[in-house]
Amino acid sequence: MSNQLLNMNKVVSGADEAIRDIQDGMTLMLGGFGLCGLPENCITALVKQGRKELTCISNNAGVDDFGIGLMLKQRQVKKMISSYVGENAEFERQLLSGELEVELLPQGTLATRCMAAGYGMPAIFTPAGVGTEVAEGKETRNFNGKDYLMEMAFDADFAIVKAWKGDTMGNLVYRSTARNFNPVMAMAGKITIAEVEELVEPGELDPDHIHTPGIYVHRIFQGKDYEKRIEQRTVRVKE
Amino acid sequence: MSNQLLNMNKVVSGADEAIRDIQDGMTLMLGGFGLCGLPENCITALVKQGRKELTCISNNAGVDDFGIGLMLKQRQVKKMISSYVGENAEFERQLLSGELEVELLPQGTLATRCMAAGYGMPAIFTPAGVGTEVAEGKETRNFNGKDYLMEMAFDADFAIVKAWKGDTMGNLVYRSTARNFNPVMAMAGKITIAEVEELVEPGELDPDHIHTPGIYVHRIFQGKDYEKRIEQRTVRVKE
Amino acid sequence: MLDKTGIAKRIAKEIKDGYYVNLGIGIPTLVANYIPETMDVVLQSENGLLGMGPFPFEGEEDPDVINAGKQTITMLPGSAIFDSAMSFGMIRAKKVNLTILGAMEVSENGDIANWKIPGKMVKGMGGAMDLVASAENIIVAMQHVNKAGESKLLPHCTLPLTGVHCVKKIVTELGVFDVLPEGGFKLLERAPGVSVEDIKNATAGKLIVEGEIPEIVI
Amino acid sequence: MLDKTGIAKRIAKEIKDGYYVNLGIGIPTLVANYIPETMDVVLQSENGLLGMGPFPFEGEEDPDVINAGKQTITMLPGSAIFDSAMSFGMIRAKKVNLTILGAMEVSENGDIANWKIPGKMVKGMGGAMDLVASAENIIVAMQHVNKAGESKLLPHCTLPLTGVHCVKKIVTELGVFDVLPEGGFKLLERAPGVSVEDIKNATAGKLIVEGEIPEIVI
Repeated sequence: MSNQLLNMNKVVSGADEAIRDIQDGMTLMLGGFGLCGLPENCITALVKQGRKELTCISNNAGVDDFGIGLMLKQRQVKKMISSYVGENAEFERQLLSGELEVELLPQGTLATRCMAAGYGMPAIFTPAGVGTEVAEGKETRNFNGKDYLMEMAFDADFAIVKAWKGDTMGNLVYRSTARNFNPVMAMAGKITIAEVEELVEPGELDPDHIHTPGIYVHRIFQGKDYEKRIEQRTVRVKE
Repeated sequence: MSNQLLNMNKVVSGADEAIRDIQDGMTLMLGGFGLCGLPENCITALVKQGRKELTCISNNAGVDDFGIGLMLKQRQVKKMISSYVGENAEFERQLLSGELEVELLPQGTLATRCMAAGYGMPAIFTPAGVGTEVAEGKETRNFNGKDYLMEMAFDADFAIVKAWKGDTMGNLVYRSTARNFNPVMAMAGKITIAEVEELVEPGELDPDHIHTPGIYVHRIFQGKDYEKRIEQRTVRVKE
Repeated sequence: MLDKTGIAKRIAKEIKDGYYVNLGIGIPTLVANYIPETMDVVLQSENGLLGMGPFPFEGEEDPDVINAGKQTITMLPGSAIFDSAMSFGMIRAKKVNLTILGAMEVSENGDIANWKIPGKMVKGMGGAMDLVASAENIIVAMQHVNKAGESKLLPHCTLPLTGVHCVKKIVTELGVFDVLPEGGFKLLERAPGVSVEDIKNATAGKLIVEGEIPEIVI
Repeated sequence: MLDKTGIAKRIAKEIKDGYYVNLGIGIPTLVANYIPETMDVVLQSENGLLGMGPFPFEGEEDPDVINAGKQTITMLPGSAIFDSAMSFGMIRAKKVNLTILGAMEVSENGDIANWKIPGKMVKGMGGAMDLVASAENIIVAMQHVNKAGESKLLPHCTLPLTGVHCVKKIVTELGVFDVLPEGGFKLLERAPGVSVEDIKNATAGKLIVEGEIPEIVI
């Protein structure tokens, strides 16, 4: 064994470099649930870059002034593939005017179609949506007396995710419910970009605690100025 | 919110109690790869309990005097479903004499059929085994120009796994490559039994580092006298 | 008649010790407040958490710790975090014992509609279709009639479906109903001050009334 | 003629900077010793490890740290552990750039047989079927002829197959061969002291020789 130290360096200078080769018309996966665990730096860079006709696979569509909402405002998005797109007036306007195409999928179907891509499975079966309009045009198949829809693995040009910590080899660790769709999307991109709150050297992350092995990640950088906006601030009063 | 402290106690006294209701003819999944990450206490208890006609789903079949080899010696196993069964003379004897039935599957197929059960997916597609005798009797399907076999989720009465640490609610953490098949089998049993080297209270494991959430685990106990036998001791000499 | 709190309290009685429960947005969320202290119940939030706790104290909100309704929450000792694929994996594998959610309509064969009104802005089904298609045990918490005064317990749903043949039980402000496998809403309990006649008048689907119907006790 | 070390050294030249590589048991395992120091290569072990290091020093063996050959190994800084489903997930998703494995037979259309001899005890395919069915880039390291002196590079495999149309390159003690998409073993390099004639005589499948064939440089 010759290589005693792994140094597969995937570090890029920042969001602009990470997304440099995204082109008009591409399909992007964007991690996060609501405004939690969003790749904020990359979204800012995407808005600045100004590519058009993008298809975005993301559980939600952000709000008017945060998250994918910022890209919608600039009319960069041709199509959203999501499970829930509430709380966004500009989104609603574009949808009703026909400027924006939306494909709504059950949340589990969305997640599992990402996982399927990352696990090299061309299709999966799920009962979600059987007997509903989600089933239209899809193959239904009965196993053990229960009907399932066959849903295809996603095919995304880029997956853009946000992790808590990552090392220069692309290994990622997420924090709390900011994990959500990020690991399944990280596995699923032809090119996967990870932005992290803290970038560390190989060996600083415990191998047992890595959520996304670096093999799935192509570019990584330490993001800055995370706003981490809260969508629904709910609290209780100390008694 | 009324319950401020979770206390869903799944602790049993030990291996004997954990496996008490396993019956002749049942299907068991047993975690581990080679002799690494084996549920040693449960295997000892299964040998003592002496149930017969068992179907065992396990990547390997142990060696003559350790692991599932001990159950084979007692002729408790009717059928092994494995990917590799080498290094076991008694196994070979029973197989050649027709006492033991063996179904050999690609290792990834074995793992993914476990995962499918734990993820409520009745079947998965894999290219492994296309054009080989593994494909016999199975549906082949072409996606995007490539052939895949449809493989069914396993249906196991019990999954028996070994983790490093676990809490009383059944949350599990594995150590190094002793993880292997354990998490995917833990998800897949109708009843899942986990033996751990160290049993801790809820809250002692970092929620971000739990590999198997307790919802998948029904019984847990702290095992004892782990031998952790090494199958191939390979070392280098300090220069 | 029950108010929302009453509906939540009555549903809380359906929860058993040791249950893993998924609570939808709205009345179902309130149910968490009425689970008896003596019971060990773990709440699943489909964005990737088992062991959801109460809202944080003011100033202790963590933007990385939210529930499926995007509300800031806390995590109880013994919690586990996982990704969205595993979250719906455990839902599909029926590891979640009980799902409680709201509905716009339920049909007498257990179909449910709760995500889309044609002509209105559609926000999406979120995890609802996965939950109703997978859960063994689904309780619907809803008002018995809509704002126009029309029954929401129908022979057939008129709105786009969320799932078919899945609802097992319904709790409304008027009563508690089993949805029978062979079809029909079987009246189990009446809300205080509500007569069987009142319930018949408010129920468009097939209502089954057998024997004396006790009043709800909460 | 190359010895086993020679075969391993020649295969090491196929590895590129930044590759994730899966090495099978036997000669392929030796390849790890000849990857240039300057190259960043990560070894995947399909039992659930990226970043496999050398054998441990005596006395430092950890029974929880093994490779797919069940040998005690070490983990390099930057390693990651994962379960068997994810391990084969990343293999199927073609994230592993190169797979090197042994074989009993390879056919001129890229079929491989390496797991079963009828009439003999069958130990199983392990992860080989997954690897050959998934990898974009498969190199076979093997002896050119079997113990009976028969060619292992055949028109058709005679043994039960491990995978079809998958082998891209073969390195034997006699030479280096591309397996052409349209069928046939294209001779790329000869081992030192081996003539094209020697190779022709040892190759039962269709051998393609074009122009001057250089000697292997290692």
